[in-house]
Amino acid sequence: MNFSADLSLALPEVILAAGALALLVWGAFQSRANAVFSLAAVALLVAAGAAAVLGPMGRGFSGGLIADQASAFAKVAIYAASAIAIPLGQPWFQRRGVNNFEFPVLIILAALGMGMMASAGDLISLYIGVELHSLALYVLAAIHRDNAKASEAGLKYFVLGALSSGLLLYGASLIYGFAGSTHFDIIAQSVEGGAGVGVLFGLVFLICGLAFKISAAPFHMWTPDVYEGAPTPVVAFFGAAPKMAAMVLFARVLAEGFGGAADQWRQILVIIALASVAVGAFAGLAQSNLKRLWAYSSIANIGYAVLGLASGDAAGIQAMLVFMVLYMVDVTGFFACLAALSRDGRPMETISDMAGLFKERPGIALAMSAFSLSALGLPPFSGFWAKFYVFKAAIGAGLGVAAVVALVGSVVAAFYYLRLIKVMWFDPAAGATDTPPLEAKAIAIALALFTFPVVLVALTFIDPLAAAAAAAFGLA
Amino acid sequence: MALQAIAFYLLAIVTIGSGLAVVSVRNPVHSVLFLILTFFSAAGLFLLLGAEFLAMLLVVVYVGAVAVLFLFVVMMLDVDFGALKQGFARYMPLGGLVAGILAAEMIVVATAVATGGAASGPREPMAALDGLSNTETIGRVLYTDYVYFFQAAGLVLLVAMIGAIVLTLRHKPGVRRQVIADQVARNAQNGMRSVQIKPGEGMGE
Amino acid sequence: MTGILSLITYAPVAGIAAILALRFIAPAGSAKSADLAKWIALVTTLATLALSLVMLGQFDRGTADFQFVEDFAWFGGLHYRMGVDGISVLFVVLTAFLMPLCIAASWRSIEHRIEEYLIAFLALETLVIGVFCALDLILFYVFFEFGLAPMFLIIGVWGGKNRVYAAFKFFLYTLLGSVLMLAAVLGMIGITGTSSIPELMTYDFGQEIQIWLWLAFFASFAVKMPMWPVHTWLPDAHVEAPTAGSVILAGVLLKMGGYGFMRFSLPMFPDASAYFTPLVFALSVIAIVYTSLVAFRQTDIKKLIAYSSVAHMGFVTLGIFSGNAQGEQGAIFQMVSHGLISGALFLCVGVVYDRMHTREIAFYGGLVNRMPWYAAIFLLFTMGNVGLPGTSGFVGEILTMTGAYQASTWAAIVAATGVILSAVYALSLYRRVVFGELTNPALAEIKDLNWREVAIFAPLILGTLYLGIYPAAVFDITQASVDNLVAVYRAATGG
Amino acid sequence: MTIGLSHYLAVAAILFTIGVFGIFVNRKNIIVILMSIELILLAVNINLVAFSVYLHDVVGQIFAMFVLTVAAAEAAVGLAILVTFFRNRGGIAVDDAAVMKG
Amino acid sequence: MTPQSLAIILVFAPLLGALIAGLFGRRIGDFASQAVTTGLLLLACVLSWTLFIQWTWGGLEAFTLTLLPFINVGDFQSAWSIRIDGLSAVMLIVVTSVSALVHVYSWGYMAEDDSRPRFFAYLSLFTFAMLALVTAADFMQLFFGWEGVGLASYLLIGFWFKKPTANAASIKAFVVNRVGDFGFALGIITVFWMFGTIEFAEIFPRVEEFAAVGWPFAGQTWHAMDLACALLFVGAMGKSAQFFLHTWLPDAMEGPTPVSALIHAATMVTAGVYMVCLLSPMFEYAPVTKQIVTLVGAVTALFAATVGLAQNDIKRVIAYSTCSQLGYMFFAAGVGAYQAAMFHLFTHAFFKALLFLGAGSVIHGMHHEQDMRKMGALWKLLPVTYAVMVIGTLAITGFGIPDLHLGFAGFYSKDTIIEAAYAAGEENGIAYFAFVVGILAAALTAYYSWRLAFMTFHGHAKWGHETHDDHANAPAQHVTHDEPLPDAHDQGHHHGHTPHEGPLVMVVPLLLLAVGAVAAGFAFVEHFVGDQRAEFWRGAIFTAPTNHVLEHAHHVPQWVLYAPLVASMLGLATAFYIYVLREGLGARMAAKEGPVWSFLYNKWFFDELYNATFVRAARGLGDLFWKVGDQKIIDGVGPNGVAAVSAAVGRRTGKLQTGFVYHYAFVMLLGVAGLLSFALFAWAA
Repeated sequence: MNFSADLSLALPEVILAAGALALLVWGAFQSRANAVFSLAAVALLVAAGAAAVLGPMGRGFSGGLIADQASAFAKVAIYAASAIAIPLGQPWFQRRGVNNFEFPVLIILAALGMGMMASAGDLISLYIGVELHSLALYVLAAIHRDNAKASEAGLKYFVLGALSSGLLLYGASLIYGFAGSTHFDIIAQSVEGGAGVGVLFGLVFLICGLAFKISAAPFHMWTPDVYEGAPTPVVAFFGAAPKMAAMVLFARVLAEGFGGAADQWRQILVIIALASVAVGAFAGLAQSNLKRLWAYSSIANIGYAVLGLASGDAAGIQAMLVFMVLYMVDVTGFFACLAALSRDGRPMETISDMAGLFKERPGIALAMSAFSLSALGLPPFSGFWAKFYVFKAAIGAGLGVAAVVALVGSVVAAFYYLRLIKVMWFDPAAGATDTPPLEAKAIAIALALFTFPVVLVALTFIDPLAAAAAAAFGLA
Repeated sequence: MALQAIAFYLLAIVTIGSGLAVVSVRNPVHSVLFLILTFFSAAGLFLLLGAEFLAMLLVVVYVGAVAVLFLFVVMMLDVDFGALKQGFARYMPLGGLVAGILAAEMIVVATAVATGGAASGPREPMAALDGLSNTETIGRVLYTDYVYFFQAAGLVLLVAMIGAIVLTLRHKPGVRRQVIADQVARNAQNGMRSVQIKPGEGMGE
Repeated sequence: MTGILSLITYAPVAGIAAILALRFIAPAGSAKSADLAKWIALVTTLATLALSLVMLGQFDRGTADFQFVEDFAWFGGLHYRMGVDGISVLFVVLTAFLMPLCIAASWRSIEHRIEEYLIAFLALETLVIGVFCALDLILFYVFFEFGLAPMFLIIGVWGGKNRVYAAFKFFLYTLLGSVLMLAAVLGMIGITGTSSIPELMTYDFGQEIQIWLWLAFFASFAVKMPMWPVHTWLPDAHVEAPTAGSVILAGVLLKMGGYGFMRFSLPMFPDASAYFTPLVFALSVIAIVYTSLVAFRQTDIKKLIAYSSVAHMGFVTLGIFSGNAQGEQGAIFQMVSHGLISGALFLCVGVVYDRMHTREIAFYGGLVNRMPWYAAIFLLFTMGNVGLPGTSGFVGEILTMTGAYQASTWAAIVAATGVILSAVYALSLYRRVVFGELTNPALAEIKDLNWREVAIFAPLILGTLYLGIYPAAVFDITQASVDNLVAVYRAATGG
Repeated sequence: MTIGLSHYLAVAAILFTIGVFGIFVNRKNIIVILMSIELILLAVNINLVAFSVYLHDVVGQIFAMFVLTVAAAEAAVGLAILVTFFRNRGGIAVDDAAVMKG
Repeated sequence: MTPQSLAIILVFAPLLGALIAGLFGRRIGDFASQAVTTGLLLLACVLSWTLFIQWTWGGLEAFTLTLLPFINVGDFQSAWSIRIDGLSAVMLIVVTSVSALVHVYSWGYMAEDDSRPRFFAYLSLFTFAMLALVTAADFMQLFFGWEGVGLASYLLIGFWFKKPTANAASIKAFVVNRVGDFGFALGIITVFWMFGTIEFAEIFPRVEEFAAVGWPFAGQTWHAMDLACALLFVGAMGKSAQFFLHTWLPDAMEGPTPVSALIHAATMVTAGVYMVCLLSPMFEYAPVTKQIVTLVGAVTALFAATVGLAQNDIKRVIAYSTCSQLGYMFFAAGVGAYQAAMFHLFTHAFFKALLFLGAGSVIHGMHHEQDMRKMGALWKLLPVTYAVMVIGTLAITGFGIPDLHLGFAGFYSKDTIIEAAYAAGEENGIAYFAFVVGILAAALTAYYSWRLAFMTFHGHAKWGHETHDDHANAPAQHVTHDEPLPDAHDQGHHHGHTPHEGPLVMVVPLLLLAVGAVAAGFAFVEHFVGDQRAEFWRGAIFTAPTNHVLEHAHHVPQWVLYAPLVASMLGLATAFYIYVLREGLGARMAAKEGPVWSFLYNKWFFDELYNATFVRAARGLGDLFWKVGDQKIIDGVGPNGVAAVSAAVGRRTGKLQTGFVYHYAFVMLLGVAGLLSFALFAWAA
């Protein structure tokens, strides 16, 4: 393969990289981000998404970049989530007097890194992708720099993120050393006839590092603090796109690199999944801050996604992909709701802030209820279908007991979602809220409509695409 | 071979010892200095392995840039070191135990190489490739097969740059800065204003 | 007539849309909007009832096959598949029958958020009817579970003092049961590759796996029924729910459990059903005796009736798992009849609650002096609850006991004590509320039923008596399907 | 006694552990934590280079190079965040960074 | 008109009346309601007699009309139908005659009540249910009627709903009957699974198949027919107030007196006897159950008679007498003399209704005073009542001359029963016991019946002045109840009024019933139990080929024939001595409160026993299950417990989230170390 062919595979990345640089220059001169700037950033992401779908498929850069159904699927989802984050965040910061044109640029660079993760076919591109998006996220977490909580969030995220990178790297180095290569396909060959202890040891480190990125227990500790401290639109972004990227990467590493050791890593994943579900379900019970609450919710939900992955077959990966897409909608939507709400200029972040919201803001309250019910897994909201896929795959793969445990966990978690709904619907109003900004409200309601009823139609399209994407990983 | 062994042990001990010092000395400035020492001795280990380019890189990048940056920040933040004394002890036993287990496990695996199994590669350290130097070899591979990563790494640095700026750059209100856009946008219409001043009123705003 | 089931199911959604559209005519929450919304809801539910009666008229009684089947491929191998047979068709009609009464019963008693209330009820109607029509496991599950949401809101928003506890208990209890069912459903799809209920009804699961699947389904349906000892959510839910909520809860929602047993447990896991019959029988007869005694000691009218519901559901499970025609028919009949009678009893409570805003038995007494019509109607339904022949309550009880007798005489004996105990608690309730001197001065001016209330009760009275005297009307409809069910079950278990 | 691959790996493992240990036993100063992270990355680099040499495969060294690059970037970002934190809190004690918990 | 249409009209006429009076009573007024119900009932009565005459002398064939399917599930086939045969024809005239007379009587008796339409509706409803019961062709309709009369009884006992005692009594009646139904229902179900059908016409021919078959029930194997019959008999015990399940009947006297006459004397309580006779084909093959029936009947006859000795409430005395007479009927059936049982049922209906209505007349005359201790010397003021009461008393004591074959109605039927018992007693100890009890109870019956008559009509007038002091401290004072006076015009002052005879509508039924009490035995003895019995019953009552009890009963020794007469004369003499010759002796005996008297006065302490066991147990268990079972254990361990534990775990987990980075790192490290160790141990092996 020649260089230009390789480059055409990397078209989305090229678009984003070039675009980010261009925006940077534009921003430096303009110094004040406005709607056009944001729009341009969104357009860039849309273009990259189109390139991912329409561009050629194959492997380039000596296996470091893979463009296939899976990467296209993941990239579209990632870019879409990133694209939503820009109009959600830019005005939000503007209203708080933080006027960084760097916000869209960082989002785009993060999206670029996530795209690389989704396309990674090599431990090095894996690492660089992870670092590219992580560094952007560290900065984004702390971007509200005059806010003490935000900088604490950024610091915690950074310290622990760096530690996890270290774990991941150490694992990568072991794998490289014991399998003899950084390419997934070569690693796969060496694992074929049963992996040695060294490789598996490396794999465990690698799994630990990636588990941190998806905030699976016991590597979840950063999540509640960062979610609470980081600016709400950034959390909307945090909760969605990076998790998708990390999950796809996870799937690719395990499926393409360690397909031969599936029996081994499945056990680890089941442990991680159940631990996540348990932590997410129980710890969420004691929360009063909605962002923290939703952080625990995301931990639990990631547990389900990991359970899908743990199935270790194409159905499991498909389930994971569908789950992640639907979950991204939920989490983005929910934080969009939070971004839309304030009372006397102060953000509304605790459960008690939401008292009587249904009377005050029926639209947003309905949207939040929809997201809560969806996260709870009540049919026919999207969250149910997500769980449906995951548990079907898990049970199909013989993980019945784990599935039942996880399902029971979802009942425990149901309590806190219900508590939120209860507060919004049953309790008397706590006072007038400010008029919600249009963009956040529009995003929230549009996404709420997706969770139900649009999802019932949308799934007919997502299902085959996810199936094709899963097939690309080459597992049975 | 003996010389090599002596050199290895010397460097290894210094690396580990100074590494330990980094995390245990009380004064952060000393920590930074020990960090530099660690890097130097690690570079020595790289040289011992024949990876001279990486060794140089370590010294140049780390000692020259990163460690200095640390030192700079430590100095700049003007931390009251006296206040940062307590702590450390309570989690030592359990933490040490877990860390010990971890280290033991990792070493066990490292020695798994000796039992053959996984690392099927040659036992001998690599000689110069096809008569090329270590640096040349790296250069050939880096700019061809790994150009994609190379560019991506550049983006990582870009992000770090943007991040550092966006987080720390302050526009002091009292300081006038050059605003290029304003200068470019300046034209005759808004550049000057003609005012009719009536007698006795002055330039009332 | 293909499509009529979807039409019936989603007809209430049209009502929801209409109520939402009211916003353009009158501001939400205004008296005008509320009035219009009530009429819309009433007309919608009546139209649904009319449609369901048309469907019943077209229903072919001679076959055990599913009728009015609709089938569209959906995603992930799922199908949108609807259809009814003799077992489910009556529940559709029962739901459609009770809904207009619920709307009418709420006409004056709900004072705030009326539009939302009506929307919740219409949504509930769609979901409940959907449960009985669904012929795809997942579709069934969707309807089954989604129904929790409107009921949660109905209890939680329009309920009594302790509504939050009750709503949560209701939701979480049932959710816990049904997630286990979900696991089983997914397992079945995994094993068979299909989610079609008719196909699964003929699929032969292995004995070992049947046990697990049966248990999982049992967890869900037992909570829903509810069976002892997972019944404690029901009294709380009933006490707190508004009148119409109780009506629909007792009248229809509980029936989903019994329906589920007949639709899933028996035909799909016959071996496991036979294996677990002693367990079910034991729980059923415990429920009958235990909850009857508990009911006897209640001080809250609604709680008493709620506990009596648990006892009556004990007869249903007894009948279902006896695995013979008498038991099954009796169970179906008991469910239909309980839908009418317990619904009516809760309405009776609602009548006095609307007037006095208390459900304490001790508060009342001597109502007959001021409310002779009320007393008469309450008496009729009390007698129905007692299982007096001539009311529909009797037929189900005697048939389920007959059915159970064949499987276990002990079960029939203990169940028969329920015949005594039901008289004890029901009559003592009636005596304490209705008979005696009117001593409480607060009741001195209490008014007898008005025309609206009489009109609500009239269909229930007619239904109770009609089915009590001519139960064959029900058996004619259910016969073919029940015979088929029994035959399949017998063949599978070698009975 | 010849020095083999496992010797280097052992050194890396110990260094790695020291780095990890440094993160969680340190309650004084966040900068030390950042330095611990550098130690971890150094350990990884030793691993990579050693493997690279013994595998006769230069990719390990290239990987190490990227690690170095990224580590530098990471240090920059980390210190930048630390600076913002310091500006908000007026200190960099680890115990300061515990406003959010639960 | 064909007999079929006659039957339809006669069965549904009361229902029509009940519906009209019940639903539109307030609209059409008291008079119209009374007229409609009474008129329709009289029509039914006439039609019943028409049918009965056709049956007895017109050679009418037994037939069954099927009106509508009722329950049709598999083999469980039941239909609404009207079965006319010897048994039902007899019952039809008993029910409609007494009912019609009671309707008429109530015009006068209830004249002061303000909810007469309701009363007449209930009466007619009861009559309909009773007719449905006696014309049932299968067990389901039988059960329908069975429970329907129970409902009507419940309503009528509690007719004065303001009286707490009436409400309690009505519930007690219903619940105790339900205890009987517990057995009855199980019996029906047993029969169904035995025969695969519940229709009499299909069951009876096949009974012999099960004569020697075992049947599993409650973990044991039983003789099939014995089991089925025993269970069914439990139902009969409840409805007919037999020993153990008798407690409701005396309390049922809380209802208006005409109700007692109709339901608790003449018709409903005899339903149990009717059922046993109807099911004679089954009982004939249930030897053990027959023994039980005999024993229970005999014990009840004796027990109720003893309790009757000490009661002061005029209606309660009659109620216990009813109980006792029902005992006679049962042991007659038990020994195989079903015809005799039916015959006694038939005659008893007349004289017991007469006694009740007579008592009602007294009560009415005394302005709703029921305590006999406050009566006396009424014979002059209530001459007609006195006359009919004496006739009734003579009838119930079975007065008659054996050798002449001449006597009051009770003489024929009761003596036949005693003779049958003696005849059966030759081979059967229990039957012999029944025979002895029969004689003994006859003496007691005579005593308490005459005691009633003497206390009420003879001696000194104890009304018109305050007599309460005499017995103010009597232990069971509360047992005597007054009927309430809805119109308060003379409430509390009725002692000052002179007792008076009732209006014509009350007197005429008394006279008609008196005719029955005199002549019913004489007129029908040959048909029921005499030589024409086979022709009369025409298979409606089945007797096994080995059953010759009635044959033998006609050939018993002379002393057996005279024994009842002597016994009743003794009773009469004792009563006369205590209450007329030595007036006041009875009161003094009672005042001593001796143990025997207390035992009898308190009805063998049955109510106390049941209260202490069943009622308290139900309350206690109910509370236990509710407060401990449901609230503490199920909710405490279940939802609330799980919720509390979850919340605690949640808080604990939250506490782990300390906010310190080094803790977070440590947890991560633990995770790594844990997973590595797991990997090492799980995979390296």
